[in-house]
Amino acid sequence: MSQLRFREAVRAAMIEEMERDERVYLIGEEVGHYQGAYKVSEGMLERFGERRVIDTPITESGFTGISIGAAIVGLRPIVEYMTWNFSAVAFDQILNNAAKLRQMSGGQLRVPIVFRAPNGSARQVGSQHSHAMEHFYAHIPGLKVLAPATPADAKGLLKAAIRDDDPVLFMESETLYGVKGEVPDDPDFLVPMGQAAIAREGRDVTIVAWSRMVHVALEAAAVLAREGVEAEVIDLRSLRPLDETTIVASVRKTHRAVIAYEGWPYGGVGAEIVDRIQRLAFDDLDAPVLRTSFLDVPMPYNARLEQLVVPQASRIVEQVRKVLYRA
Amino acid sequence: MSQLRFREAVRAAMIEEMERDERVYLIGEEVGHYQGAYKVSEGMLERFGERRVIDTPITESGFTGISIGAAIVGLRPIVEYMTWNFSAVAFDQILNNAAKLRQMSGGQLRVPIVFRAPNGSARQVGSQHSHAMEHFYAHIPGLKVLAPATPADAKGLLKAAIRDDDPVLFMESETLYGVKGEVPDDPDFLVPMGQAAIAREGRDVTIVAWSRMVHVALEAAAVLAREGVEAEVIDLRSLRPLDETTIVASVRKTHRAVIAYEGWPYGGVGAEIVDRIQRLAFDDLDAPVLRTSFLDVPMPYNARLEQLVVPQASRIVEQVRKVLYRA
Amino acid sequence: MTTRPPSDELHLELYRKMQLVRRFEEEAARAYAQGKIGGFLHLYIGQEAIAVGVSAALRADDYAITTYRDHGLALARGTSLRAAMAELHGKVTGCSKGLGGSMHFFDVEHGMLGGYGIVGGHIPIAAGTAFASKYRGEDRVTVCFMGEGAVSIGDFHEGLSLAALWKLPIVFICENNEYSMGTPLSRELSVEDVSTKALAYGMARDRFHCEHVLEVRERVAEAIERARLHSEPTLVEIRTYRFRGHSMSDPGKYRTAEEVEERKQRDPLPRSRGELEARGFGAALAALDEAVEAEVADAVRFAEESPEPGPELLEATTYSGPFAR
Amino acid sequence: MTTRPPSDELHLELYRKMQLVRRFEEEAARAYAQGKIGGFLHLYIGQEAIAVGVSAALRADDYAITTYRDHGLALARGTSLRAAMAELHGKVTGCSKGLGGSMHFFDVEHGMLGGYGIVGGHIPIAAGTAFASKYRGEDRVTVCFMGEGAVSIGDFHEGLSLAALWKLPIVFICENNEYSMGTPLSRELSVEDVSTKALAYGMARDRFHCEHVLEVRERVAEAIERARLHSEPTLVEIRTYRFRGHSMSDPGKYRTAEEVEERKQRDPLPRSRGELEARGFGAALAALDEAVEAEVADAVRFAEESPEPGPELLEATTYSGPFAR
Ligand SMILES: Cc1ncc(C[n+]2csc(CCOP(=O)(O)OP(=O)(O)O)c2C)c(N)n1
Ligand SMILES: Cc1ncc(C[n+]2csc(CCOP(=O)(O)OP(=O)(O)O)c2C)c(N)n1
Ligand SMILES: [Mg+2]
Ligand SMILES: [Mg+2]
Repeated sequence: MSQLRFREAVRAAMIEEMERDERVYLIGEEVGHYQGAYKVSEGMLERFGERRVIDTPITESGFTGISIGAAIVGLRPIVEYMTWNFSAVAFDQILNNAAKLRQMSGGQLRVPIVFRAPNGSARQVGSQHSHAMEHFYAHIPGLKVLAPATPADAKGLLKAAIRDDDPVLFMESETLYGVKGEVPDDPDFLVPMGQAAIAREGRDVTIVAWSRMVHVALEAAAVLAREGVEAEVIDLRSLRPLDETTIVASVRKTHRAVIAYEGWPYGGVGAEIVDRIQRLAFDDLDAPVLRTSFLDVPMPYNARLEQLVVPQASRIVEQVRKVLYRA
Repeated sequence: MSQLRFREAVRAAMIEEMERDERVYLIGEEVGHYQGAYKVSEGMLERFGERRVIDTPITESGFTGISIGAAIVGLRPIVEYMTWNFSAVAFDQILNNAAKLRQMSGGQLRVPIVFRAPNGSARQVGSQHSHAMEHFYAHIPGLKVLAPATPADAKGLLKAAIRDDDPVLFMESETLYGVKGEVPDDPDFLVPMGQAAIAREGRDVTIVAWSRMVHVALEAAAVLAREGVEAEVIDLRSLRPLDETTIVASVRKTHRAVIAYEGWPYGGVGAEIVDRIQRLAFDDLDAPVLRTSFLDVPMPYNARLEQLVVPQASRIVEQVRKVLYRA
Repeated sequence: MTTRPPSDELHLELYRKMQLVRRFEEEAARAYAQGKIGGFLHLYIGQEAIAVGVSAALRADDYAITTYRDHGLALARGTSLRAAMAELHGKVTGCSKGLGGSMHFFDVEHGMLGGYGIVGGHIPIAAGTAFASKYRGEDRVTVCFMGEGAVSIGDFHEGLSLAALWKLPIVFICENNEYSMGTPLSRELSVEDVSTKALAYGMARDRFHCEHVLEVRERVAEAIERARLHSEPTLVEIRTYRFRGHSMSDPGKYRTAEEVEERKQRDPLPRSRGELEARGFGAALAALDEAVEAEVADAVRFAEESPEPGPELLEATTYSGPFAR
Repeated sequence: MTTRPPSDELHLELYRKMQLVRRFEEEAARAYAQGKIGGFLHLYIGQEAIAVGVSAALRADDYAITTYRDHGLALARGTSLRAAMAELHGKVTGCSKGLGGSMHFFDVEHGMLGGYGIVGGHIPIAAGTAFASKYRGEDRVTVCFMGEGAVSIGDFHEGLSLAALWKLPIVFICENNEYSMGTPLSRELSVEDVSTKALAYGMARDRFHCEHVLEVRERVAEAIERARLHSEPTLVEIRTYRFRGHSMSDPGKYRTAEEVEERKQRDPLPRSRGELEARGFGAALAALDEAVEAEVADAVRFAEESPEPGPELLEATTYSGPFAR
């Protein structure tokens, strides 16, 4: 075990897998000489050289496509976007090539590739730089989408993603990069995709969250505990595959659920989880499932308005009170 | 009233609005000299000339951005994609500029623009040409998304969209273009956005559908009627804004709902509707809300497999039986 | 029987391939008209000398990638007529198991890395296969075909920018058939000479009319050598013409019958036939043609009799590993 | 007081604007360090002569659009320091009501159509404003600024392709400051001369070093005239240098202190000051500088004292009409 920050855990996963497998390389803007826009890849250029740590011009669609091309002939690229926002210009490559090439080719091809970047809100970076992009990508069959909340999960899931033969989208968070945690040193420590973790046990209500919002949900749970409400917090870790078994088991116990995440309310991963709960635990539900998400507007720059748009613990608490009919 | 095909109704809406308002123009691939890839704009070049009916090179991001630029300085473009699939290469323009410019500018700008194209499955056009793109776009605040099922609604909604000061995405369907219906001739006939229509009244179950699937839902309702089940079919017409009032009123009456549409199951508009029903009509529901959508795979070319992936009336009937606990 | 000079041998073989592609597509068109093939069908008729000539300059382990107009390239690279025709019929014996269809021929074994439906989208993919070859220190080359309609789109620019910056072993072949669906060059490009785009990237370029399959092979061989020996990309523009509509559903009203007729006079396929006849290979040609007919007929029969893919393929081809729902 | 020759008058005015931008940003940097401004802050320090020189060549009703590095252009076009500083502070009195922030300055009244955060994404938008001018038969011109980091991305290519094909009245100004974040030209572009990109579009081009604000104005005026009179686009590459990091959070380790120092020697702002001093305007300059200081101080005070935007703005700025949920 080592104490690592989230960014170091991500880096450790990449380094270990690159040491292990010559076919793995890292590509993206400023990943090399600059040491990463958020210092995630610090030191990697020195360690692996320009052949395997590759700085790109600003050509997201280009280097995404290039890496998909490299993947179908046997390499195992890790593509870093400076942030997930910029994947929007590579959307077609992800939708039409990464997700489809295996099926279009009748199963001849595999696309072992990882796309990773910070996602969601940062601090006051405004309208065009605050997207929660998992809501677009989890919709697409052929892709897998991960969103860990802790350094250990970041490392274990990223290693699993790099070893996976399918395209995996890996959501980090600028605001999590500094978070510290215990991380196993075992080079074969993997966290399997599609398994949620119980971040806090409870019996009164289930709060489902992922990535940064797990920490906010835990804050909310602490507040609720003071009111005598024991919330169970599920850290999804993986959005596609989605661990509906763990969610449903928890709701069967608590009979109530709130989903807390970054992203807009219309559709998306949050609505999918609502659907699964009402479909698979209909008779166990004592209240409608509620959500706490971004408000339904583009992200404003002003700090106070931003805080209003982004879910806070207090908003989760409110929703929990509602599903407990205590509002 | 005139008997018009769907494509003629779309054309009539464009022609009337272009006659009415000099600022409206039509732009896209093959909209002019070729008379439209699906003949929607037939005759329009001759009528309005090259200034207002503009053929483009294959540059979806380019002509999308150009039209957004033209819209913020006062024109009112209608952008035709050859199909909605190709909007994926313009995704960033729609997400980051069309939807955001008003808010980023503190409300100084408006973006009066219509994007329109055939959407969803056609027949055996395969993996990259069969997307139901509304599921990506309806997620985004700042956009409106329409998906009419009849020629009259196509005309009335498109005219409303062209007169609207916000960006509107208008979903047509290749397989609907030939469908005929009565269409009002009144040049001020508008169908307001955000109002669903009851395509068929019923008391036993609510089927919510849009675009082409309304017709399939009606087929299913006919089959169910023979079994003594009276299904109410709601033709949403507008996905964002979504007429939750009509949906909820229907479910309050029927206590059961099935949502039928093209698109993948994870998230999307379907999951959003499930969420609204369980949230707003929780106590009225006698069964979980179920959905009939594409199977969760890219679209295969083989005709039989395609039919398996695309929702058929029989699959809707099955889901209805399930919510009636008759399965 | 005396041995033929190698150049004639090659020419006969390339003639055979062109004829194979032509006759394959004519039969495909017929099957389409009979409703036995669905979806889009984009014929390559008129352009065969390009895929065939280029493929003749490639090594078997080189990579090739193209657009939805992909039958010619697959057949030129060695995909069996059976697998190709079965794919059009949506059969599981097809080169993409009937899941891809006309626009998405894949045959990895023959270095055919696919037909792609989004204009320009395959250009970075192609650059990526060249990137992989360079990464591994192999001397494989990638050839990437595109229509002239693709050169205005973003992915063309990004693919070529990166290929030039990183000196990737790739040859970009722009098949300039003067029309992008119904749009003529004049409404598509401010500079009709597509090869000038190479100047922006400092990339080597070439440009010629497709008149003879052997010339195609020779000219493109230079670019392939540049890629193989020096790991440098080239943009090659080849002017050509498609004799049929953009796809089967295109009536092609944007061109006059005279224009099409005039171009058919310059069809490289009969030109090769004529030359070979003049060199005394009449009998050989007749035998070749007959063999081609038999092969095409066999492919049609095979396709019609083949089974369809089963539903179990759907999830298994969506993910390699366990299904992610 | 005698009247000054118009050229000196102009030079003094452009000096004042450059000084205004410089001092505005220095104060913004200070406020940022104090935590009064959040998010990203990309300073334009070193490049002021470009926005100021170009704006001086524009008519008031012309359109201008740029990237996230947008303070200089807004101020050069006439946005008040108060509105600019308030925007950085996220106040409702800001030019984008505090909703946009540093990267998204908008001031429609002054023809400042915005700062955009997605590299290249604003280039088609700019072309669209030029399209609208041509559509309406107006003789307005659009200028579109971008960094050299933008020229490899798809939207650059599509925007320029269409502007050339449709002969739009636009001037594309590439501010080549040699770095795209930490990436130097050599790792970005296979051809370092950005203006060569114009060859691919058959577009007029120009290229020069930003040494003097008056030269910028003159050179760009030619391109603006080409747009205004002939509705023809131009790509102008202006070599320049930013003295600060990419944004406030960039320590700028990729350049040596000597390199930066050397470039500061060629800073056009003190050059203008020196020339004007030599021409005897010492007193006038002192007065100008003082006025600038007062204006900047006033702007800071104004920004600090202004109210924040209220939540009622959120939905009202998402849709013009009724909210669509
Ligand atoms: C991004 C995108 N936009 C539009 C289309 C529709 N489309 C398919 S082929 C085509 C014309 C392409 O012309 P060209 O590149 O010259 O190739 P050719 O068909 O002549 O071989 C168009 C517009 C598409 N497939 N992808
Ligand atoms: C599509 C996209 N990719 C990445 C980024 C992140 N990013 C912001 S500015 C920048 C560098 C731009 O450099 P350049 O165009 O030279 O402009 P400069 O900052 O030098 O003015 C990058 C990579 C972005 N904003 N958009
Ligand atoms: Mg063509
Ligand atoms: Mg730069």
